[in-house]
Amino acid sequence: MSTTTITRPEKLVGKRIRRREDPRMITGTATYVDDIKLSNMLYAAMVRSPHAAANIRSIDTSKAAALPGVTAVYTGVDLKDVGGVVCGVDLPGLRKPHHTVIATDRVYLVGHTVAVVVASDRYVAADAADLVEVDYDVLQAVADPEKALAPGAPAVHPQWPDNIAFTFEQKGGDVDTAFAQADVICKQRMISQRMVANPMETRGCVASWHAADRAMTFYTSTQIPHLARTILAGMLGLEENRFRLIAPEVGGGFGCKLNVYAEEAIVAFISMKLGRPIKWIESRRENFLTTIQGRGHVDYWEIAAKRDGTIVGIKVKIIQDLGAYHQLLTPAIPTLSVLMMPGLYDAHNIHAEIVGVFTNCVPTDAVRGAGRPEATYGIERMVDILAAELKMDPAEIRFKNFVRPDQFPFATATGLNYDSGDYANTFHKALDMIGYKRLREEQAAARKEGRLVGIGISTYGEICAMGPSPAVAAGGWESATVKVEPSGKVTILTGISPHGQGEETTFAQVAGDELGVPIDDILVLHGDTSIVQYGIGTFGSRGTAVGGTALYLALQDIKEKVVRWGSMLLDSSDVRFDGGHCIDNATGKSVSFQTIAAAAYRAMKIPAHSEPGLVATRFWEPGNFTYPFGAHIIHSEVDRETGQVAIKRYVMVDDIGNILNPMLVDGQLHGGASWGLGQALWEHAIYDDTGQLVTGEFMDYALARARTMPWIESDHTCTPSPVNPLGVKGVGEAGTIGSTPAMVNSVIDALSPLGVTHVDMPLTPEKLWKAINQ
Amino acid sequence: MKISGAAQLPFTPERTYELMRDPAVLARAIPGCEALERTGDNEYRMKMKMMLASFSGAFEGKVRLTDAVPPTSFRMVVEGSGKIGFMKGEGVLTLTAKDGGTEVAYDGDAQIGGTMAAVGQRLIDTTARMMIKRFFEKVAVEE
Amino acid sequence: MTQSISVTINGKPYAHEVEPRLLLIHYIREVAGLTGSHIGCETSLCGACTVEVNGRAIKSCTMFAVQADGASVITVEGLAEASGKLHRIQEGFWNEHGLQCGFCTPGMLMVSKQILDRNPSPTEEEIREGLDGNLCRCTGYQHIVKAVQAAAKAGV
Amino acid sequence: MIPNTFEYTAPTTLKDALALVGDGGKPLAGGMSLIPMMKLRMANPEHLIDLNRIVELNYIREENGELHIGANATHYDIETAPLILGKCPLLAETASFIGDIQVRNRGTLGGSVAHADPSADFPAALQALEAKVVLTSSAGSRTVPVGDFFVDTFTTALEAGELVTEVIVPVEAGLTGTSYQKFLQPASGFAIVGVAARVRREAGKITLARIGVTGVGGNSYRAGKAEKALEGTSGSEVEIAAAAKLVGDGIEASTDLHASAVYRLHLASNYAARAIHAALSRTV
Repeated sequence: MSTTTITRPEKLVGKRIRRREDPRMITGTATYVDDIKLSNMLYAAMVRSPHAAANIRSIDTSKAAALPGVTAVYTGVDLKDVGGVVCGVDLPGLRKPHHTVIATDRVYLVGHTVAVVVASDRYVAADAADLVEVDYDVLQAVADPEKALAPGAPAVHPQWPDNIAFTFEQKGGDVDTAFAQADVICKQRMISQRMVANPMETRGCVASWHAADRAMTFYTSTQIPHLARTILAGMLGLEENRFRLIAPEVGGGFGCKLNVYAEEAIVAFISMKLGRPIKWIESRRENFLTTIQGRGHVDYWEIAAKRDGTIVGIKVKIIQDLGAYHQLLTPAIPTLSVLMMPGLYDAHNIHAEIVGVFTNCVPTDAVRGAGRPEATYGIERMVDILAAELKMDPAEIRFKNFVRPDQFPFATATGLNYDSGDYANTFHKALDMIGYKRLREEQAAARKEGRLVGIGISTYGEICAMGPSPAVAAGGWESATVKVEPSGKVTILTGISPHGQGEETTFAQVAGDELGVPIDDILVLHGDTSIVQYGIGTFGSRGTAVGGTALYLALQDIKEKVVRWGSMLLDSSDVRFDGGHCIDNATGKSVSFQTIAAAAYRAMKIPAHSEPGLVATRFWEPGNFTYPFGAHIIHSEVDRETGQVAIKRYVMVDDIGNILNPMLVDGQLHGGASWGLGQALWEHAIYDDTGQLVTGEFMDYALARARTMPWIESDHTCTPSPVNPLGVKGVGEAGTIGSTPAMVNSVIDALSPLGVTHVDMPLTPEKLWKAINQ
Repeated sequence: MKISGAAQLPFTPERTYELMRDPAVLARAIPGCEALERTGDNEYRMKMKMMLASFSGAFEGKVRLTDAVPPTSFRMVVEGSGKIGFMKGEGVLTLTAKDGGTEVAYDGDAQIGGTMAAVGQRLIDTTARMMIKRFFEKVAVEE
Repeated sequence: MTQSISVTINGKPYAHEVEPRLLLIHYIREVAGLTGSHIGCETSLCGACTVEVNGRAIKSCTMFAVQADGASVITVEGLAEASGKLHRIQEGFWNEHGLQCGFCTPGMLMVSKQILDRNPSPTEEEIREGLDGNLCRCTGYQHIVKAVQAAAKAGV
Repeated sequence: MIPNTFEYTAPTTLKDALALVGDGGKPLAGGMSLIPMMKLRMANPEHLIDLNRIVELNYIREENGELHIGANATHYDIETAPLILGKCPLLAETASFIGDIQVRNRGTLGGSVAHADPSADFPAALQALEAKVVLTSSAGSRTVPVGDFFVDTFTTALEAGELVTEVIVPVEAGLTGTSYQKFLQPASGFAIVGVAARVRREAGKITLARIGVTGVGGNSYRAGKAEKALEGTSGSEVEIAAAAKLVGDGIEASTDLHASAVYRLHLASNYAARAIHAALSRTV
């Protein structure tokens, strides 16, 4: 005990602190799933259908099985007792096809697994996979959702000839009256094309079965370790408490690893069958064909307004390409689009319809933004189209329709409750940054020279921090444990599963501030179901807002305990905890956090109503989503000769509530923007009429590259979220959602003097060249 | 992928029609054709070996000649599948007397699947054209 | 049929019997046990497997191990000094948040080294051109560009 | 993705390599096209003859007013060799457009030329330069003008048992200006259209115009009509535009996911104008 002055450590939250996970990654010593090598391990390779629709007449595995080094070959019959791929969504009337982990009599998409070979190394496994002979009776496939809805289209599932998996309708206000009384109605069909998530690390897993313990140890590249464990244990009939699932270092997820895939169950099954560890690593080619994709919308939008630009009603019909079957959340994704459809605007009359359509393609599911990019793209394009129709400035029409700060919490026509915001303020900041007025003048001058210069605006909103449990299939809470070790070192166990977002750093920042301990004394662990209490995972921009809040609450519990122990040690009832010390307010005497931790474990004496140890676990259920928003503005020029788009400037101002680490926030926004620009300009999963994915490698599927990305000027406004005590909103998807409409609006603005009002994404040079020359 | 074009052959339309439907000629003219075996009326089973730069692949497939309108048009369907994927070419050939010989106009579709579809997109068109060109060059030197 | 090769990786000699078809990346990862270099595609377009062979940055998924017989290879594990002192490029990536999931990072570091070895003070455009063979799905590249700029500055 | 098995030999002399290739071995140069195809099992050679250890094919030298470039010169070598930068800058400029750093470090001129990819960059420059390709077999060498060498899509004048051993390009007189302009496919980086222009202007008149084109059709080519239209003119904007319009004349352009035939032809003209313009600006 001492009476020395306490120097409060410098606050960590809000600082640009370099990441604590980086040393292992920049030295090449991080362990991703393919880096795991267990003794006696075998390698699996999948045999996949080259056809999108076919009956399987026969499978001959004899040549493969005879190859030296091959341990086993399995077909669907061998795995008939393994449960089907799980869809966690329930919608009224939803048709759920049973999707066996290996196709038995019919394949529904190119890449459908028909057999699996197991061999001593991956080279032999690849050789053996080539030797499996499958006799297919090729059937007609359908790959386009609108063609799938046409009468007489091939049935993806013979039992449902209309190819409709579900329909969904939502109404708010009185849309019919609003449209009937509107001065102007604009309509536009818009496509949000299929995108491939393409994390740089493909999927992969290693299963290791210990029969004597009835115990499975399972490493898989996932965003949801606990949910994956529950589902896989269920599919395999295993005991969940003996199923240890570990998400090692995960090389990017973006939603495509927010899922449980057939291959994971197959690999676990083989390990049980052979009693040996089994590894399977997806190739990039397989990733293109068999890992869920995003978007896949054909949307019919209508917007109704008064002559002064006031939006009075919005309608949308969404045709969602679901693919051949449902993965974990497939049918739920377009319902998020519906929630998001009013954007930031005070529009009370809405009508949305969804038709979920089966096609002979890989399922769509949650990919960065998941349903919200499509809706934001739609509403932001419609607002621009409306502005053009009314000959209004696209900035002015937005100001006119924004939800005002005094309207929060704001109940939307889609049933949401926007938490906080000052949309006009954020938008003003972005307009100032880019010098909007001057830029419009420059544009006018450039147009006189015949140049195609565009200014594109997107004032987007989004739904983050997934989410209240009733809104999320598996529960939307999150958990955290704070363990103070006897030495005063702090271990945090979080139920989220970061894979690049940096919570090993930001959570340590929060804990450091709360406990007044150095950041180096804090360790954040995640991703191992045997270490971490049950958690939900990382997706839907929820890590910090939901997982961080659980941590914050657990830290409060620890602080309460610390004060109890400190009071006892200081023999005072008037004690505060500050700067890593308990201080007697009367005498100024103090006791350090470390001393308290030691005392709590030594337990020579225990405070009243207390127990030894210094550990707290909290599960936090959020009361609402959070609603980040922002304004992205892109200044571009289209080459009249080639249709090539050049981005001159990109300004983004985002309001994501409080910021824990600005450097990490910018990283998320830049990365998100590379996705949104990708969707706007380059990326497209194109299936031909027979269901072949023709952009099925990096040869033809273009991602953003260093050379094609612009420099992004980024700033923030801050309206803290009242939903959680950290005041944070979420940032993982904001850049993706905000960027696409700004880019497309910019290009269409550039082409508008030529009478062009819309071009579907991606805005390839040839499409624009054709539009220019129409 | 739509493929259309025309080739000039130094025969009368009647002779051209006859040559182009003769399995012996087809076997010689279809690039990479190693064996052509009759399986029915104007239907043949075919073994092919495609060699193009470093890329090579063996295919088993069939050739079908349908919709015959002698000597002016017929439809030709060539399909094959192998380890690296499958391909299908289908088109209508129209024969017209021209410049003392016959112009054969073709109009159809070429399609590929499997691994070929993943990396072969930029080459379908050029490859299909080259194969068609080679085919007609071979037919042209028939007697 | 196997062939014997000897390769120096990060200054350490390795000798093995390998199949001719064994890709250099698999040799480095599975035989030599250095798993820092990654595999992100099979068409030589992502650059995650980039290592230096005899002073030249190459994609080790597009080279056979037998071709590296007698060569000197540097991988991400060989960037830092034996004392653990990080290379200025590693420092640059760390300080500027040039990585998120970390999967592309080893390749990014190795190509950045080549960029700076050849041009100690590149412009932003030259850095972006130099990174053209490496894909990152997380960062949007801006912080990677800043990382290379920071490393360049540290080298002056 | 894993290649099939093959036998591998890495001869150190050209003589040994020619014998092995003569026996049906598949030459492996930089491997930038071949190895990915092998990994996808689209290419399955039984015996690979690795040319990379043949030191006698690593050279760039000037002889009798020409540059002789050994087949093993990498794109990076060509991009940076002072001799090429000084005496045949078009080739260096073209090399800088190929792939990325890693590809240029490993890919070779000989490999690229022998592969004859219809979208490769070098053929455009070599056409414009009226380069010659030296083909060698155990029986001896022959020198083939590049226009005769590139026969069709992936098809060259190489006979069985022959290797590309050297490429010969002219040393440019001071009055010649050159430029390579490329419209990239956004995913693979291949040329959708690549145009190399080489022009000489003397006393205000264009006395020589050579235009090589890649990516447009199944094979690289010289745009003869455009060259003729340009020669004898002063190289005004109007004259350049008129000549550039002829670049795709008579060419059967290809269509793929990234560009239709019509668009390719348009780009060919547009990029030809850019290349001619830039080349003229580089004449003295």
